[in-house]
Amino acid sequence: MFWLTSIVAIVATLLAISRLNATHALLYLIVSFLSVAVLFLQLGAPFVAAIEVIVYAGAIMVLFVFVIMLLNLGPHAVEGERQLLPPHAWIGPGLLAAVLLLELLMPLSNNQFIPTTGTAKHADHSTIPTIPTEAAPQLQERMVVGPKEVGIKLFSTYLLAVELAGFLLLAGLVGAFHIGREEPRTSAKPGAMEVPSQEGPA
Amino acid sequence: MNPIPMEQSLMVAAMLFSLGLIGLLVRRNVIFMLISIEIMLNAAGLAFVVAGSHWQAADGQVMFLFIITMAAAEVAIGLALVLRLQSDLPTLDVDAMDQLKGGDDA
Amino acid sequence: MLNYLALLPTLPLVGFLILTAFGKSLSKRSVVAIGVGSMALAAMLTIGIAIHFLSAPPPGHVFEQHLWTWFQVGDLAPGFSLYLDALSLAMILVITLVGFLIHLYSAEFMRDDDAYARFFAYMNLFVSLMLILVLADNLLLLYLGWEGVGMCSFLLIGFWYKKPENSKAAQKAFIVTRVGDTAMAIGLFLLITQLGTLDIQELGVRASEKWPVGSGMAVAAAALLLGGAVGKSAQLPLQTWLPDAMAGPSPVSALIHAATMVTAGVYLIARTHALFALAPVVLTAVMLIGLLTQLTAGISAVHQRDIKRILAYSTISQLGYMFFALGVSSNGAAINHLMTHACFKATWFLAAGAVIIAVNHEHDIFKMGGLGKKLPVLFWTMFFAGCGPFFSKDGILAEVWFSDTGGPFLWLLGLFGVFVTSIYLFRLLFTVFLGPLKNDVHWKPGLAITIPLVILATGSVVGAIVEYPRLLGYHPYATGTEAAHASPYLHAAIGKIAVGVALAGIYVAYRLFVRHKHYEAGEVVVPHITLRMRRLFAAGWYFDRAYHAAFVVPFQATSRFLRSELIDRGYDAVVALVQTGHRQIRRSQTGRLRWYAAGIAVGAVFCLGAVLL
Amino acid sequence: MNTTDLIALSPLLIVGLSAVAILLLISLRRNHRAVATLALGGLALAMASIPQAAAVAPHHIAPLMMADGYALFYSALLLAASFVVGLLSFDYLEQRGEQREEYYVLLLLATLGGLVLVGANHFVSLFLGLEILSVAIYVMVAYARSSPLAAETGIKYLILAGTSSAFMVFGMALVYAQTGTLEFGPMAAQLMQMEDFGLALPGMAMMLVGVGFKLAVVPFHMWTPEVYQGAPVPVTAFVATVSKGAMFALLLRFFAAFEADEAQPIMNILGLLAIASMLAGNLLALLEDNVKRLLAYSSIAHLGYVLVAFLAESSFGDEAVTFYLVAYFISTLAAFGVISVLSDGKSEADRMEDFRGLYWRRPMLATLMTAALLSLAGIPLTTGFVAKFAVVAAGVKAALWVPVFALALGSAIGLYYYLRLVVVMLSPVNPTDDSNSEATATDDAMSTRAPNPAILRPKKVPIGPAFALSILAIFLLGLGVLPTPLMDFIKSSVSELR
Repeated sequence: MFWLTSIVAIVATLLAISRLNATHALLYLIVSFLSVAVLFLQLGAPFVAAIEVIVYAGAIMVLFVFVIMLLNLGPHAVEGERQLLPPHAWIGPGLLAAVLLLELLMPLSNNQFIPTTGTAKHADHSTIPTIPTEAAPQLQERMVVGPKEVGIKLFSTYLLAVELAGFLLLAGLVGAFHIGREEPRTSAKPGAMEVPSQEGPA
Repeated sequence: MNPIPMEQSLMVAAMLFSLGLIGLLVRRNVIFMLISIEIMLNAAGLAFVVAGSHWQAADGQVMFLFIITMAAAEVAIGLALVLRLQSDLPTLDVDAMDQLKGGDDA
Repeated sequence: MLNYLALLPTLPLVGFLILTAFGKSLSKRSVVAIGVGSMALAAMLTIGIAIHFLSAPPPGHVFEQHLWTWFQVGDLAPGFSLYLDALSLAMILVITLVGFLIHLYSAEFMRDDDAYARFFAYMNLFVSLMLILVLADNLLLLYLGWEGVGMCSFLLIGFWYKKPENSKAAQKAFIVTRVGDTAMAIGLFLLITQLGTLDIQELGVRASEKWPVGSGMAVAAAALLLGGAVGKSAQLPLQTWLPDAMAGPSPVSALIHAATMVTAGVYLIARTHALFALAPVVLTAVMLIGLLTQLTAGISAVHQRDIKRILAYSTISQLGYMFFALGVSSNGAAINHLMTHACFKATWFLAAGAVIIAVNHEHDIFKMGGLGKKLPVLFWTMFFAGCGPFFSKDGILAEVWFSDTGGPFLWLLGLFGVFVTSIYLFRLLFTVFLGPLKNDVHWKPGLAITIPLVILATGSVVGAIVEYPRLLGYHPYATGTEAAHASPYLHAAIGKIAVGVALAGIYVAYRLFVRHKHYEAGEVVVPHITLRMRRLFAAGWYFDRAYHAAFVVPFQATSRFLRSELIDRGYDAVVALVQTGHRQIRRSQTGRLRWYAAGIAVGAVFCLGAVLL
Repeated sequence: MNTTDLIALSPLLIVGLSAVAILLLISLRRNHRAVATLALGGLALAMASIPQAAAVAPHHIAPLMMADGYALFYSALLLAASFVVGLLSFDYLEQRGEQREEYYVLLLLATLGGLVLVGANHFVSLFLGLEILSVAIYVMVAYARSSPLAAETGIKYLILAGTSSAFMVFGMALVYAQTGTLEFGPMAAQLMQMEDFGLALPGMAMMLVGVGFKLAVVPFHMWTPEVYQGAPVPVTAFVATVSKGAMFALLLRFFAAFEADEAQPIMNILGLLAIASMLAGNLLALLEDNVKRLLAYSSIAHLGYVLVAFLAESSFGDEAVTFYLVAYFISTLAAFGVISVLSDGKSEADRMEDFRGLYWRRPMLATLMTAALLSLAGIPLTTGFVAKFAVVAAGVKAALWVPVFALALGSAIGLYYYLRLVVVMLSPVNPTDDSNSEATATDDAMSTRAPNPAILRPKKVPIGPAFALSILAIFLLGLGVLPTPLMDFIKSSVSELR
């Protein structure tokens, strides 16, 4: 089940980054996000699974779709996109990413993790998870960390962080408003900002 | 529910991350680059949830929420900039955006 | 009076600040009043301090003035503290007195220059920093002055930036001396880590406690300091910047590139002699560097045509003599030569500057001639000033003979240098001033030019008779020479041989360049030496052949070697290397976003790879 | 949240509230002057609240933030830098017909992000602080909407910063997977107990990507010249100082907790990055003709210098880092301040040519610029010298010979291009007859265009920047001559770190 979901996520992502049509890519990306949401469920995190679907696959992707519609990137853009993407363009980045992946997989495959004990769940945030003296049973039933626990944590320990996240969104909001604001070009006041023309390449 | 070993889930996250990186490096269209960054951030979020699930703590999920917050803010600004670029330049090809570079490089 | 010591660097600094802030709005008269006036005050103050110091010596013949602690890093707390002893007294006398005279001269010399205020601002700043350099009681403050004077030198060489080659010269001077400065900075850090202090006196004490003579650390420290000194004083192999530095105005050459800044290296070695004494290898290196520089630069000087380049090579050569003396631990002789040379070379540079103006900016000495009748003051001041340093050089040579590390062979080589010196100096003098008149002279030096020349020439002549450092109570002479002083006749006789050789050189120059003026402009000078040598050694062919083989051929080879400026190429190569590096690495700034993203990815791969390995 | 928490967080709260207050004010009435006053007042008030916060320090606002002397010192530094940037921005924006008011919201938010970052004691606060800072800067660099370069600059910065953030977050996840805690202190304690760092090591390596990007060290540096050049000058000053300073403060705090040799691979990487940055930054700047780009390249080298002191891993090194950052802040702000004042409504004074003969037209500004450049070059009597001295001393003490050697080499190269600009400022101003005789004429295709006459025309420096620049000038030289008080203060502030 886990592997099935993972493979779906990976294949969908691969398709998403390789599609020439932006809308198709977005659809694949949504598939990928949905399968990640399923992974979240399997990992015992139903709350973020829902958030993943609603916010990522929902809201953020809709934003992309809007912009693509605004830009009018229809089928005619596919041909242009094809020209921007010759097959050999994949080689370098592919190799680079492959090396990176290898470097990530290597420590992952031969790493000894601290096995968790059931008590860690109830541990206070500030206490150090204790290393059990004898190897605890690896295959114990995984507990679901549900919305309630997340919520409690969010609004007690991380209250300050939530406020800060508010500021983060505020910055995004103000910024998007300022940059995206439609302004009639003609109304630019005389002496409006104009960075000196750059020296062209010699 | 059968526990999923952390190593394997992290490997999936690493693969998604690498795919995002490939997308970022290969695509020349700004929108695809933004999408690729979303993939990478999502992979990082997945890794956090995996780790949180391993430690049976809500911290991983909390972190995921903040990551999604940041992704939203970033996408909003990024797309606004894309709109601006589209009206300035006829193309979204990032390689065409090289007004800013050294004056005399070879 | 001694308590006003801190005022000494302050006066020119104030001049600099006023000239910088209000320079544009001041009339030329006020600029002179401030620029020269501040120097006059400093010079008077110095005289006052000197009189006080000599008449009522402070305890231990050392006066220290602690102003404030600069900063404290760890247990290191360098201060703004001034240290006055006989050595620094000698230096401040040179700097302020010679400096004042050169300022006075500049008041007339630079009158027609638009950037009058800027010139005096730089000059005042230079003097201030130079005073800080010699009065510093710790190496860090000294380094401040060291870097500062280097910067002023850079600005003043490039003063007439309208000609691109002047700017190139300024850059070259800057880059080449940077090599030495970097070595010196590393040396300072070595001293900090090893000895935990930069106080010069304390360094000497701790070094001799901690390091045995000849220990690796002592050698390293001394060698690194020597690197700085070699760069600053234009010694082999970092000498190539000085001839090009003549692009600056003549007073600049006189003040910075003859009298003061270039002697900072000599001062540094004399000041930190305690360290060098622990590293005999380095002292030998100092001696050899001095000897080689002195010979090669002297030979080069004979082959120059540009009046200022002759003087530049001459300066390098004379500085070589000072290093020579330092190398045999004869600091007294070195400082004595430093002081007379300062008077002598300042005179010559100033007079040369006047000559250049008088002959309408001609630099080639073979396009001048017979100026002695038109400009007698210049001729006679140069003539007398030129005699002075031979006597101080005698002192050095005698010390070399008697010192433990020197000996008759080195003495002989030094003696040959004296011969060369007198040839190139009097070649210049005779060619320019004697013979038939070749130039129209529409210009006569005024009082502001003549007075400094006369005073400086007098200083040089007096230096021939009096040993200035001894007068000031500075007489560390080479070991072994004290014994020699027991037999003063021998000492004097050795010295007089040098004078004799010098006179012989003058005679040769006279024969070559006055009596037999066959050469025409543009012809290489060397063959004529052989020609004249043939007449000189009237006995005929054997000598001449031998001479030609042993002497002229190496001469020509050396001069060809030096003229092709092989060492120069080396530095050009360094510059080219850096610039190529710049261009190559700059290609990475393509302006392409994906390329930059790839940079980040490569960095990530690198970071991950590094922790996995 | 109790009262003590609030007092300890007061600088943060005041900055945040000011941002909200500005938004309210904008919704009522758009008035540039009022908004700017409010923003500057907020920053000043935040600064004024630091002594109060210091009274309760060290205070741990569990679990996210730490309000100790170290955090408060850096908070004061960031607030002061933002204040200067604000002063510069007002006149800069005043000359340009843009919607100017939102800028101050972003400025305050970015500062807030920086404040969070310097106090961060936890991955969550680290992440949020970093992102608030980044997101605000994305917009600030692209703020000049009518500039043709703005959008390009913005998108470049956004994509690269986003990428580096992704790396950083992934790294954090790995560290968390290994240690099970997000808080620095327990994390370090946890790792110390283990035989090796396991996944935490690759995790930290990936976090370095994010850190390195913000600090702009090689090879994460390539955005710097572009963003410096394309962004409005005050924003460039902000990116060069606040963003980098905050990140460095965080780096120092994070690694101060680790003492064991297990973190050595990370230190080795940082050492290599430092060396590469010192050499590449200086080489890149060597013949650059755009002053903003030149300062960008030089900043790459400067962060390399700071890293040398950081690598010393001693409290002496921490002091050197802090003092160097202060000196770097002062010098950089002064340099950009001069550029900002010289820029007029139409163009930015960022070409070498614009500085030709500045000394003879606007001596005060040119002198300040010279002092700033000399300080960056580390010439004695400027604060930059003392700072560089402290850094080298720290490096030498820790026997970091290779980095120290690279530092010396880099400084030697660096002096050249700083003095090159100084010489240009001293050159005469008639470009017609000496276009080829520029004091440091390079064989590169130098622009021979005349400087913008408006830049050279003496005009009165507005009161805001004049105030800012005079303060900077006083510190620039004052700390060069008498740095001891600040050094003592830094010593007492950073002592709690290790």
